[in-house]
Amino acid sequence: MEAPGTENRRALLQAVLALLAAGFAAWWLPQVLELFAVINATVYIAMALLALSLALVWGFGGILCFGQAAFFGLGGYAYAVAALNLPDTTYAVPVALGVPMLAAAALGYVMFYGKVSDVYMGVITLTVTLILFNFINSTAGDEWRIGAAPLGGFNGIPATPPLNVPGDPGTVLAPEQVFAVAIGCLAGCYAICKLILRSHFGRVVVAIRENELRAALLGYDVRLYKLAIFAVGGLMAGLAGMLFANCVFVSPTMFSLAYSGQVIIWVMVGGVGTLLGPIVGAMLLQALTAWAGTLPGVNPSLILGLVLVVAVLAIPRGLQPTLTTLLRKRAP
Amino acid sequence: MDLALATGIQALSGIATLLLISLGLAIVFGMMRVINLAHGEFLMLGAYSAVLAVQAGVNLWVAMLVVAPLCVGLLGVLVERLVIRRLYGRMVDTMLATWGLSLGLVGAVTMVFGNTVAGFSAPLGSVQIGAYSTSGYGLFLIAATAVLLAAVWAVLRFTQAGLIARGTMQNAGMAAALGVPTERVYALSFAAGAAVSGLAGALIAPMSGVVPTMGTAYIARSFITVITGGAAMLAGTSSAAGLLGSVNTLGTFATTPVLGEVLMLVVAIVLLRLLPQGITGRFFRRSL
Amino acid sequence: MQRRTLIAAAGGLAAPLVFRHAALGADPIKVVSIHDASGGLDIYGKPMIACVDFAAEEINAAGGLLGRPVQVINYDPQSNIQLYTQFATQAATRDKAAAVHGGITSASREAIRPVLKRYNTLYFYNTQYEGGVCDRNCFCTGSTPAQNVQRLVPHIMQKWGKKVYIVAADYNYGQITSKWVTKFFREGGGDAVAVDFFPLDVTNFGPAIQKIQAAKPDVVVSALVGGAHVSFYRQWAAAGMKSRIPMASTTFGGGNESLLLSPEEGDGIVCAFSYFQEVDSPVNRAFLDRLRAKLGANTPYLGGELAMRSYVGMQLWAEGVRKAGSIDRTKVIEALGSGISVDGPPGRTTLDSKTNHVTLDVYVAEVKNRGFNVLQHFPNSPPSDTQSVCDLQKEPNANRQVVVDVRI
Amino acid sequence: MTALLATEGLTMRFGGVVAVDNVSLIVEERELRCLIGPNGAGKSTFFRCLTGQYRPSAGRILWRGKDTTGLEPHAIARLGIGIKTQVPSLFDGLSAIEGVTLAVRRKHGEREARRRGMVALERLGIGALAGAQVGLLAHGQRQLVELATVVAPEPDLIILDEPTAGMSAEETAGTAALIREMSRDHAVVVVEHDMQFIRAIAGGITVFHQGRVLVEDCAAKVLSDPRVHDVYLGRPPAPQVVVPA
Repeated sequence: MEAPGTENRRALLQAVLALLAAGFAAWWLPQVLELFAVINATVYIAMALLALSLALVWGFGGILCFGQAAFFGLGGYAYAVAALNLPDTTYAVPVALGVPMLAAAALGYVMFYGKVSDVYMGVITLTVTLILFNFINSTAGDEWRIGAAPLGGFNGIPATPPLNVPGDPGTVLAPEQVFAVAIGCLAGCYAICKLILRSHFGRVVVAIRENELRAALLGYDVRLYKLAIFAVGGLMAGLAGMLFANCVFVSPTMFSLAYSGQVIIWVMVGGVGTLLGPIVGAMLLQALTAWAGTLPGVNPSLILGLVLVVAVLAIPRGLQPTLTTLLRKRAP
Repeated sequence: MDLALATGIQALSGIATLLLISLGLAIVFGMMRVINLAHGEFLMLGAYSAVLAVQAGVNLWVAMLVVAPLCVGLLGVLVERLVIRRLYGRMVDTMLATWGLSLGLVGAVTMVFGNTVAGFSAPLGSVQIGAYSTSGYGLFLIAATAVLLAAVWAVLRFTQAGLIARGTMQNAGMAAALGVPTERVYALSFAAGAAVSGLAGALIAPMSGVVPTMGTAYIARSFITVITGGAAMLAGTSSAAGLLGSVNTLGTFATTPVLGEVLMLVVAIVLLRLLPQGITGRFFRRSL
Repeated sequence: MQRRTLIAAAGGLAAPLVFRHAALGADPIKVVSIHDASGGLDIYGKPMIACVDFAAEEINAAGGLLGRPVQVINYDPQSNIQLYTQFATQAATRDKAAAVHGGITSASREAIRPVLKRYNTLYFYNTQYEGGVCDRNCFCTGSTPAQNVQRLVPHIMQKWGKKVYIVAADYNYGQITSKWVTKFFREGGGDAVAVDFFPLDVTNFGPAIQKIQAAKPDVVVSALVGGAHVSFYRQWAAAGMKSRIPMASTTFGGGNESLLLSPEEGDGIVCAFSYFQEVDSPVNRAFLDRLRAKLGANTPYLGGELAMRSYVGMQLWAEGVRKAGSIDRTKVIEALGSGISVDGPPGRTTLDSKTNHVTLDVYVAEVKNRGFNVLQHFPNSPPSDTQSVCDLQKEPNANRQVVVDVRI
Repeated sequence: MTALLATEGLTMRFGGVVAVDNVSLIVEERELRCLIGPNGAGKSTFFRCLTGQYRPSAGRILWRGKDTTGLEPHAIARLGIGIKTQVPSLFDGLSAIEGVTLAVRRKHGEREARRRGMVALERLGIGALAGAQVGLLAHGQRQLVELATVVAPEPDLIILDEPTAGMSAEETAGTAALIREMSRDHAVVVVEHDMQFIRAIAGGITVFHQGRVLVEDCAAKVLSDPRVHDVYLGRPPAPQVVVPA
């Protein structure tokens, strides 16, 4: 068991490594891939970030949230509305992060201070996502607008202005630059998660996942810690929503059951309780679904469904931990 | 006056539909603490088997009341043997496994039958209530749900099998100690839950389009109804269906269908927050 | 629009169903067609795809364009708007298509129109819609409310009465069309008793039918869209309302709904489109024979104008290329702007240079045992609604959809 | 001098059943008190009222004179009370030292907390287990780790619910010695029904019977009181015999 010093250094090293790898990919990939693949890769990265947010909340906070898509959608819509109303879309970014974080804090307060057991928590988060989906779906009328931004209901907001170079509203980021921003966000959030989990706050959150009563009896306000980690997860999901708004566009489907379910499958297959697993899991499964989409006559959801059933039965702890234990066994 | 009567009928049929689609899930959840997220697809397969049976010339009523529950019940046994049996006690894993199953079933049916809206028109024509006419089939649906609920209650309450099932539900360990083959009880109750879902799917088929993805519209509502209902299987689900069903229908009357739906969901959340153990966590505690 | 699954959305790299025609030597002119072949909107998409392919085949049979064959690349967005955006980007950036024909719901049009403008790819939207798109790069060849609703409303007011109850799909098509219906009823001295909007995945219309009965209108007008909404007509008939309150629709028939419902459920509904398969003209009959000759058993039923407008849209584009003598976007737009017209099965279709919309013939018909019986014919109806809000001559780089201010 | 901990008329009802009936009890600074009584006498319910796991139906709990009735468990712990539950509740996924460090970390920096954690483990003779994952330890070792976790932050009052449950004879004796040593600088309240253990630590004793305090005195008197024997053997207690001082 190394002394804490080395543990912290190892986490710092991993965080820096992640940032370096991201920098390299952000510079090199756009030159290699053609434009269409770059845009698609940005979607994959936004989804991986959404998976990372759930990995943090579920894997480490022990909170199985069926409605992570709610904060994903809120992030996207908050960005779209703010970007349409503000001259420089750079100001829309704090709005796109703040709204989902506050929403997560509010929902967290209702659940954690209400002493709700985890099955009911799953139902409440699922229900909130459904409410948002139904509500946004019914805002097609032109009385539903916030400032200059029509909510557009089922149509979504296709005319969302993309991010522009901060301070210079004129020049809009090209898809390659959005791709670089996305990779930066993913690596940044991964590094932040690593540092959070090394901090005292992160240790208490993990301890709470291990044994909520013992943590309370040591004087830690369990509800506050869970609410905080849930809000951080909400913020990261909102960031993923903002990136999604920049490479596809914002529509009620962001709140749909499909997204909530998808992200749980990715984290589950990737490995609950790890950070890298869900990221890799998200990218692999999206590629698998895309490839399955091209097969004539084969329905992608059939393949995804089978993958999930097999994953639950065969590798309950998920891909990454199973792989690491395999590797460790083989290593001398 | 007859507007009130017609609205009442409409509210009743809203409650009946909600109860019908939730009953199968309640049996499985109530009995085995298993949350079957493929429940929506069991409804869909019930509808499809009824439609196919009718197209194959089987009488409409036989198709709905016999063929559909039989097919989906068999599927239930298969699913329980292959998947659910390995995951007892692991609630989250069962949720995820059945979610995968749901995706798989939707994919399979879409591949085989495509997306077109099959289905058959509702029998029993229309019925006149004062100045309003409503579909006779709607009334039949209300009656059918009542009969089905009474049947399940009677089986659980009066028959030997029902007693064994309730015993296993209360305390599987003790039941096993008394020589009850709990494995078989779980298999049969899962199959029974699936059969009821198949029947429900077939009964609602004439009123709504039969499409591979029809399950998703129902899974969330039945999931919320069962959980809000709380531990007691029948009493909980019926009281929750009664409350949520009427809120949804009356909301739809007063405002728009969307707000009716949102209103119902908000009521469910408030209920879950005030009664963390569901309705029967506090009221009708000792009932079935 | 059943479950709009992300599963499909993450697709994007769908292999194009390439329609190759080897007869002509030179490299083919690529035309991308984006229509839903699966999901809730496949009832509209499949016939449109068949007609686009058929049009290309006829063009190639007549020697292609500028000596080069036309190659149609079909993408299926599976009734999911995310995939529309991704396929439009793929068509513009990877396939470098000469033109894109696609989009069924107004939502999917608004998803790809900005993308195709940003990547300078010519766009044809061949479906009837709510009007008001003012974009030099986008040609709307379907009918708009000023053409179809303006003919439908007087017909049903004269036939059934002045009080209308409107049920519409809850997105911009349904919102705007219901305003037009109300406007024309008011102009005829009638009024809209009430308007109900339904999201696309609603299947339970019980309460709505009850409300309609309570309001006691003279006629119900439906602007419902998609597979799930078909159950409205089924529940309407089940409640025995067919005989009590007549119904008209601005969308029924566009997606072969008449085939999905039994005659008792569908007969008698009155619609207005710029084409019906039962239009009695020699050009139409000849076209149908050629189509059946080619597709045989799986010839789709061309109910409503969607499929036919896709066929005519391809011909208008071809005409533009021939006149411009090149497939360069700006040249073709100028050629199309100089007023091109095509005589086809639905009659004469003339491009209006002010709005990039079309003047076309409109027919009013009623559903009769799974088909249509044409009642009235209005030749040369101009797109007056869009003309009142958009003038591309004065404002060439306009790029928006103007919601026509329908003063109710 | 106000008492460290005092309960006034504390009552806890579950529906019709009165588990704790109007109990008033006082614990002084650095006092060693045992709460004993047959199973179902209300000891554990009383314990859970003290730790905030239950909110009492009536009566008050005072901590150094301040009313703390109905506080959440974490607020009670922050007053300076170390709590060991009947069923050992530990961080199974973490190592022993990580768990103990966490207990102290609320008041000290990372390095200082780790140092105090090691001291607490060594004091209980399980320094060697510092790196071991708690979930994999034997039952007796887990009890010791939990004791270390509770003692490490130097609380003013330690309350233990059946600390020797499932322990061997010499482990029980060892724990008794530990508790005596702990009570030199912390007040300790032990809920127990193991007679040998109580005799070994020999603190003040309060006997619970059917939710009420039957007897409260020093160890010697209580253990020889006939009523205590009756209560333990299930017989109704004989009327109180006044033994001249």
